[in-house]
Amino acid sequence: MNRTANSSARPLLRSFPTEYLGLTLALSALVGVFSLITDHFFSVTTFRTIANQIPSAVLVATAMTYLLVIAEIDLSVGSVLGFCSAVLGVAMTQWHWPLPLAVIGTIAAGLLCGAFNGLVSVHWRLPSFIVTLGMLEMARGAAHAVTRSQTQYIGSSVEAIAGTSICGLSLPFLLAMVIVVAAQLVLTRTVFGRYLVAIGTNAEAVRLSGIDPRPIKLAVFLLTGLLVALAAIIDTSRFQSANPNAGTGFELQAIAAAVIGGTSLMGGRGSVVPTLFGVLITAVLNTGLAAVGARDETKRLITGLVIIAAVILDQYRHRLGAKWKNS
Amino acid sequence: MNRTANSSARPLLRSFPTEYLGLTLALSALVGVFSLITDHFFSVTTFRTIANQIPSAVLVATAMTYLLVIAEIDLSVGSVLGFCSAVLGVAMTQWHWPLPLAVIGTIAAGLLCGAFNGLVSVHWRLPSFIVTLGMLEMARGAAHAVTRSQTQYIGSSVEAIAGTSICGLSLPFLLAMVIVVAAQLVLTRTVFGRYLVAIGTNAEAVRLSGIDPRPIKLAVFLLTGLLVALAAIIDTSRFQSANPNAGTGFELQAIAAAVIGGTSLMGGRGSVVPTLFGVLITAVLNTGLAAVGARDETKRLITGLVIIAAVILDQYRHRLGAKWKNS
Amino acid sequence: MNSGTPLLAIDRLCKAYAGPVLDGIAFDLLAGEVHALVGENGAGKSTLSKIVAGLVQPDEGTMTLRGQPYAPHNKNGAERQGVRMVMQELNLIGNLTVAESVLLGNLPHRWGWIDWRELRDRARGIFERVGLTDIDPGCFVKSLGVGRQQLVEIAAVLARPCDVLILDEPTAALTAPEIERLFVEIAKLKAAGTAILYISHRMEEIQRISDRISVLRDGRLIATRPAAELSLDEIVRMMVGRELGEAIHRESVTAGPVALRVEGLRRGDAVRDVSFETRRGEILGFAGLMGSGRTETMRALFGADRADGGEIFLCDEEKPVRIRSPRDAVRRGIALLTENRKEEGLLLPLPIRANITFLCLGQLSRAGGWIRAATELAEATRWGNALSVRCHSYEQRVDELSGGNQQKVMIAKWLFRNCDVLIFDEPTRGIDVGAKFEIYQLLADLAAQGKAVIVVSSDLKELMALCDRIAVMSAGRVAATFRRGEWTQDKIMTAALSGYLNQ
Amino acid sequence: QRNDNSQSGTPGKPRVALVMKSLANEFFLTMESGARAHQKAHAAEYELLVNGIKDELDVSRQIDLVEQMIAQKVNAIVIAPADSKALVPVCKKAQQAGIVVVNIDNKFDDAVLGDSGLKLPFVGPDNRKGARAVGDLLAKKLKTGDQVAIVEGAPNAFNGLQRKAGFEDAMKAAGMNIVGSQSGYWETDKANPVVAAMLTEHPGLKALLCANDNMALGAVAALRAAGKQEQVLVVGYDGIGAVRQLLKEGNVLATADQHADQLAVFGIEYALEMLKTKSAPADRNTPVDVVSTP
Ligand SMILES: Nc1ncnc2c1ncn2[C@@H]1O[C@H](COP(=O)(O)OP(=O)(O)OP(=O)(O)O)[C@@H](O)[C@H]1O
Ligand SMILES: Nc1ncnc2c1ncn2[C@@H]1O[C@H](COP(=O)(O)OP(=O)(O)OP(=O)(O)O)[C@@H](O)[C@H]1O
Ligand SMILES: [Mg+2]
Ligand SMILES: [Mg+2]
Repeated sequence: MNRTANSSARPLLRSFPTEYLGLTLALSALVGVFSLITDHFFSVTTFRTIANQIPSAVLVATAMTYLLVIAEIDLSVGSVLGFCSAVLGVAMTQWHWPLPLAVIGTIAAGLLCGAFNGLVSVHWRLPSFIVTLGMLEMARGAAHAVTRSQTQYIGSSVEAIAGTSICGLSLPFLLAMVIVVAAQLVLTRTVFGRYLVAIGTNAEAVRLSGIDPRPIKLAVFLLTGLLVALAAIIDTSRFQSANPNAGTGFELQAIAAAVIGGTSLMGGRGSVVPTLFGVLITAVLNTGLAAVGARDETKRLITGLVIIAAVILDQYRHRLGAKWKNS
Repeated sequence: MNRTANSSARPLLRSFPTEYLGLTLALSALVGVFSLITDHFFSVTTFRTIANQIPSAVLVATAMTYLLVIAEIDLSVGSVLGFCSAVLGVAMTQWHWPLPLAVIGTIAAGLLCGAFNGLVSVHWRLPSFIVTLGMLEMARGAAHAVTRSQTQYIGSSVEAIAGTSICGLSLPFLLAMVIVVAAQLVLTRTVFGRYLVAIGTNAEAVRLSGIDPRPIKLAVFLLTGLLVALAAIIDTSRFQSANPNAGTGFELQAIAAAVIGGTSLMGGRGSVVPTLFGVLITAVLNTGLAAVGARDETKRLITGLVIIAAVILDQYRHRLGAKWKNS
Repeated sequence: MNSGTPLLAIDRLCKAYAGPVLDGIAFDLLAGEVHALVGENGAGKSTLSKIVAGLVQPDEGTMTLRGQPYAPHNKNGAERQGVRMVMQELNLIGNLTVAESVLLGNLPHRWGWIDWRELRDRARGIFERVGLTDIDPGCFVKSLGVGRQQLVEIAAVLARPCDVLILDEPTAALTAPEIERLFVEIAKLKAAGTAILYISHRMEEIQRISDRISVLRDGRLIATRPAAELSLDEIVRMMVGRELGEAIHRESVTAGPVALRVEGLRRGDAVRDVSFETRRGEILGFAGLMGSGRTETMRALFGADRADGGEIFLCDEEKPVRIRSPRDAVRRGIALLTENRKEEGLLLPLPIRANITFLCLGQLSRAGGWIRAATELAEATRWGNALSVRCHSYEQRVDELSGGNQQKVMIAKWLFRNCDVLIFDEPTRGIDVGAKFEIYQLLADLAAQGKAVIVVSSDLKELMALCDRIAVMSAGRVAATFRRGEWTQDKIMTAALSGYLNQ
Repeated sequence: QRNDNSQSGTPGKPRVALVMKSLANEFFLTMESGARAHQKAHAAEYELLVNGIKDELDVSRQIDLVEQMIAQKVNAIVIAPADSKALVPVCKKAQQAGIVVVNIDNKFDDAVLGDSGLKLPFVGPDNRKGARAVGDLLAKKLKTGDQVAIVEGAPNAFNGLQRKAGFEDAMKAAGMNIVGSQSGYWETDKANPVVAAMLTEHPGLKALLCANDNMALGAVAALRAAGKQEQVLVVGYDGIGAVRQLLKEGNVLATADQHADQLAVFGIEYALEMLKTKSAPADRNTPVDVVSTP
C-alpha cells in the first residue's frame, strides 16, 4: 500500500534524475543548437563569460525562489538592486568612503528595503505583490535621488571584488555557487527550510502548530534584501560604475528562472539548484542569440517561446516523475 | 434559527457605503491636496483631460480584475496592446485597409493573443503568470516585427474614434464607463459572474460540481484580448499614431489599480467599479504630480507610497466594514 | 475516580460572533476523567474547546487551571501549560512528509540541521502508539486519504505529554479498528491522570468511554451529569430539546430497475477491480477499512479522477457511458458528495446562498444568465430549511458555520440539483444525532422517490441501519455484498479484512 | 580549431560587431538598417554582427553583450553606449583583448575615459548642438518671455540630458521663460499625460520642446485634446518617419535629423580603417540638420 516509500532524507541527491534530468537536457539542447549555428559559441571563453555574467542574477533568483516557496513574491528586487548600486557608487565617489564601509552601507540599504517589504506585508497582512510593487517605484526613485540620476563612475577601486579570479572563474561566481548550494541545503535539510516549505503550503496550519510564521517570513524578506545588495555590489564592481537604472526588469527574469526550474508560484514547492539551471538557460539563450546576431524581435519571440516551452517541459517531467514512482 | 434573512439583491448599490466610501475619500483627498498646492488643478479642463486619458487604462484594468477574480493574471496586456496598436497602424498606413477592416483586424490580433494565453495555460495547467510572461516578450517582438520598429503615423483617418465627443466627454470615455458598469453587473448578477467568483475561490470544488472551469477561464482570457485590443484602438486613435512600444509597463499599472480597488490577488474577490476608482486615483496622482512639476524621483517615491497606503487603507476599510456588519 | 479539585474550571464563559455563540458556560474537568461534550451542530462545542486551547479569546468569563487563573493568548500558551487539542478540521501540511508534519513544532535537529534518523524514529514511535504501523513517515501528507490524515493528526497530539486533552470529533473519519486503538490510548491517558474533553456525535462512543457528559444547546450548558445516570434518549432530548423519532421510516423495499452498473473499474493501486450495481429505490452502502479504496472508487466513477479501465452502464443501457469528467457525470444524473468538504466541496468565503444554488443557477436565471436574486434566495432558504442549516442569514459566509452545518449545506446543494444516482461519501461526517436522523430520513425518502442512493461510510452501525445492501470493499476490490438480514457486524468485518490477509 | 581563427590581421574577413542601444527605437533601427545595407554592399570586406538591448535602461545587458562579443573574438566593436560612463571599463577590456573599439552616437564621458586611460575615436552627432539649433529655430517664432516647457527623455539618458541642455541654451539665449521640464520616458503614451498636465497648469504655454519625436506625437495628441494646437508650438528631435507627416500638416514645427542611417556606417568605416592601418583617426561630429515645416 505504500506507494511512496521513498525516505525523505537527502532529497538533494535522491531526486537528481527526475529533478535535474529535464533541465540538463534542455540546457544541453540549447548549447548544442547554438554550437551548430555559430562558429565561436562553443568555446571556453564563452562559458567563462557566461559564468562571470550570471552571479548577480543567480543571487537574486535564489532569493526569489525562497520567496516563492513561502508563497510571497518580490517585484522590487530590480529597483532595490539599482538603489543599492547607487548607494555604493555615491558612497565611494561622493562621500569617499573606504570600500569596506561602502559595502557595509550597501548591505544596510538592501536590508532596509527588505525590512520595509517584510514588515509592511507581514504586519498588515498585505499581499507582497502589491507592497513590493510600491517598493519597485520607491527604490527606483531613491536610486535616482541618491545619484541625481547620474551614473557614478567609480573606477578600479571596486574592481577587487569582481576582478579577483581563481582558475578563470571570478570570485562572485564562486560565491554565487556556494550560496546556491548552501541555500539548497538549508531549504531541504534544516528546520528553517522545512518551516519555509510548511508556510508556503499552509500558513494557517503552521500557525496552529504553534510556530509564528511572521518572523520567518520577515527573515526571508531580509535575506532577499541581503542577497540583492550582494548582487548590486557584484555588478557595480564588475561595471566599475553605479547606474541608477541598474536591475530594471530583473524581477521578471528572476521569477522566470525560478519557475523554469520548477518552483511553484503558489508556494510550498521549489528548490534552488533547478533555479540555477533556469538562470543558465536564460543566460545561454541570451548569449547564443547575441552570437547569432538575431534581430531584436526574433530574440524576443524566441525568449518568450523558450520560457513557455520550459514550463511545459517541467509539467511533463512532473507527470513522468509521478509515473515512474508509481510503477 | 434563521434570525435574519437579508436579501442579497442589488449588491451594486447596497454595498455602496463601505465598498466605495474609502476609495471616494482617498480620491477626494488627493484632488484636495493637489488643488491646494497648484493653481489650475481644480478645473473642468483637468477633469476632462483625465477623463479622456483613462479609457484605455480602464479597459485593461477591467480585464485584469476579471482575471484576478478567477485567480489568473496577465502580464502581457501591455505588450499585446503594443502589438494590437502596431497591427492597426500598419493595416492603415501600409496595407491601406479601410478603418473598419483595420479595427476588425486589430480585434482579431487581440483575441489571438488572448486565445494563446488562455489555451496554453488552461490546457497544460500552467500558471498564467509565466505563460503571459512569455507572451509579454513575444507580443512585443511581434509589435516590432510588424512595424519594423517604426512609429506609424496614421493621421486624422483614425481620429473619428477618439475625437468624437459628447458633452466634452470623448466616445472612448463613455464606452469605458459603459463597459465598467456592464462588467460589474455581469460579475455580480449573472451566472457567468458567479462562476468566475467560484472558480477563483475553489476551482477544484467547481470542477467536482460538474462545471468545467476551463472554457470559462478561456473566455476570460479572450475577453482580456478583446478589451486590450479596444484599448489599443482607443490609444492609437488618440495619438493618431501607432508606436510599437505602446503600453510598456501597463500590466503593473492595471494590477495596481485593481488591487487598490480591493481586488484580491488570490482570486475569488474583486469588483470592477472599485478598480475604476483605482485607475482614477493613479491618474489623478500622475496628473497632479505633473502639474506640480515634481522631480521624477519624487514622483516615483510618492507613487510607491500611495500604492501601499491605498492597500493599507483598504485593509482597514474591510475590518471596519466587518465591524459595522456585526454591530 | 472523580475526586479532588477540578483540574480545569470554566466560569461564565461568553463568546459572540455575529450572534451569541457561548452564553455563560460554567463547568469543570477533573483529572483522570473523560468528559464528553455533546450538542447539536453549531451548539458551540468547537468554539468552547478552541477557547480552552487558546485559539479563540472569550468575550467574558474566566478559566482556572490547577487553581491558577488561566487565560492563554495562543495555542503555544495553552500547550506550555499542558493543554492540547485535536482540531475538528484537518490542518496538515501537504508538501511535507508525514514525519515532518507531525513533528513540525519540534523537529529534532543539530544546529538547525535536521536529524533525519531521529526524525523518522520518533515519527515511527508516535504512529505505533496509535497503531499506524503501515504509514511510512517519509511519504508526503497529501498522498494520504482523509481518514489517515486524521489519524496522523491525532497521533501528533497524543505523542506529547499533556494534562488536558481536547479531542474534537476525532473519530468522524475513522473506521472501527482505528477507533478501538484510539480508545485504548485514551484509557492509558486517563489512567495517567489526564483530563480528556471528548466531543463526538457518535452516541455509542460517548456512552462507552465517558465518565461525565455535558450537554450544550444553543451556546448554553444544559446539564452536566455522570454518564451512568443518562440514557441515550435523555441525552438526545437534552441536546435537541425535543423527542426524536428513533426509527427511520422506510417504504417497503421494492428495488426498481438497475440505475447504475459498474464493471471492472480500475484506477492505480487503490481501485483494482470493482464491479457492482445499484437499483432505483435502493440504498447501497459501502463499508470497508480506511484506505480500502471506497473514496477512490467513487471519484473514478464520477470522473473526478481518470479511471485506468472499467465500464459504467446507466439504466439498463447496453452501451457503456463515457464519463471523463464530473461534468459528464452530472449531466448523466450522477451526483457525488465528496468526503473533504473544505477542499473539494464548498466555496468557503461565499455566502450559504451561493453555495446551495451553485449547481442550479441556470434554473434561477433569466435569459442571458441574469440571476433572479429573489428567487435564488427563496430557493436557498427552502433547501437550507429542509436540512435545518443553522445560521444567522443565508448571506453568511460558509466558513463561519460549524462543521456539521457546512456538511448540510453541501447536501442541500446536491439535493437541489436533483440527480438520479446520488453518491454520498461520508454524508454524516460531523453531523449531530438529530440531524443525522434527518439525513437518514432524507436518504430514505430519496430512495423512495426512485433514486439510486450510494452511501460510503466508516460508521458501520449507520450503514446497517440505513442500507438495503452493503458492499464491503477490501484492498481495492468488492470483497462481498450482503443483503439486509444477511449481514452481521462480524461478517462484514471479516470481509473487510479478507483482501489484506491473502496478500 | 574552431575557436582560434580570427585574430586581428589574419586572412579571414574581419568581423565587426555593432553594439547598439535600444533596438526598440526607430532611430537605432534606422542606424542598424544603414549598417546592414552597407555590409551587403561590401560583403567581401567584412562580416557584421548586430546586437542591441531592449531599451536604454538595460545598461548591464549591454555590458554583457560587449563581453560576449569579446568572447566571440570579433575584430572590431562599434558601440553606441547606453551609458556614457558605465561602458568604459568593458570597452577597455575589449581594447586590451586586441579589439578595435569605435564609439558612435553617444560620446563616452571624457573624465572617465581619462581616468581609465582609454582612447577611442568618436563618430556621432552633437546632441546639444542639434537641440540648440532646433531651439533657436523655435525661438524665432516666439516672443521674449514666452512660457515654454521641455519634455525630457528618460532621466539618466546622456543624449536626453544633452538635448535638454541644448534646448535650455537656446531658450535662455532668446530670453524665454522655461516653466517646466519633466520626463516623458521617450514614449508617446508616457509623454501624453505629462504634457496634458503641464498644459492645464500653465495655460499661457507657448511652446513644447520634446527630446524625441515619439514624445512630440504624445504632445500633439495632448494639444489636440485640449484644443490648443494653434496656441502651442511643438518641436521634436530625431526626424522619424511619422513626424514628417506632422511637419507637413504643420502640427510640429521642427525636428532634428541626425542621419541615423549614416552614423553606424561611419563607425564601421572607421573601424575597418583602423584594422587596416592600425591608426587612430580623430573624432568626427556627424551633421545634425534641422528639418522644419516646409
Ligand atoms: N469565525 C466565526 N465567525 C462567525 N461565526 C462563527 C465563527 N466560528 C463559529 N461561529 C458560529 O458559532 C456557532 C458555533 O460553532 P461551533 O463550531 O462551536 O459549533 P459546534 O458545536 O462545534 O458544531 P459542530 O458539531 O457542527 O462542529 C455556529 O453557529 C457558527 O456559525
Ligand atoms: N498505506 C497507505 N499509505 C499511504 N496512503 C494510503 C495508504 N492506504 C491508502 N492510502 C491512500 O488512501 C487512498 C485510497 O483510499 P480511499 O481514500 O479511497 O479509501 P477509503 O476507503 O475512502 O478510506 P478513508 O476512510 O481514508 O476515506 C489513496 O488515495 C491512497 O493514497
Ligand atoms: Mg465543531
Ligand atoms: Mg473515504
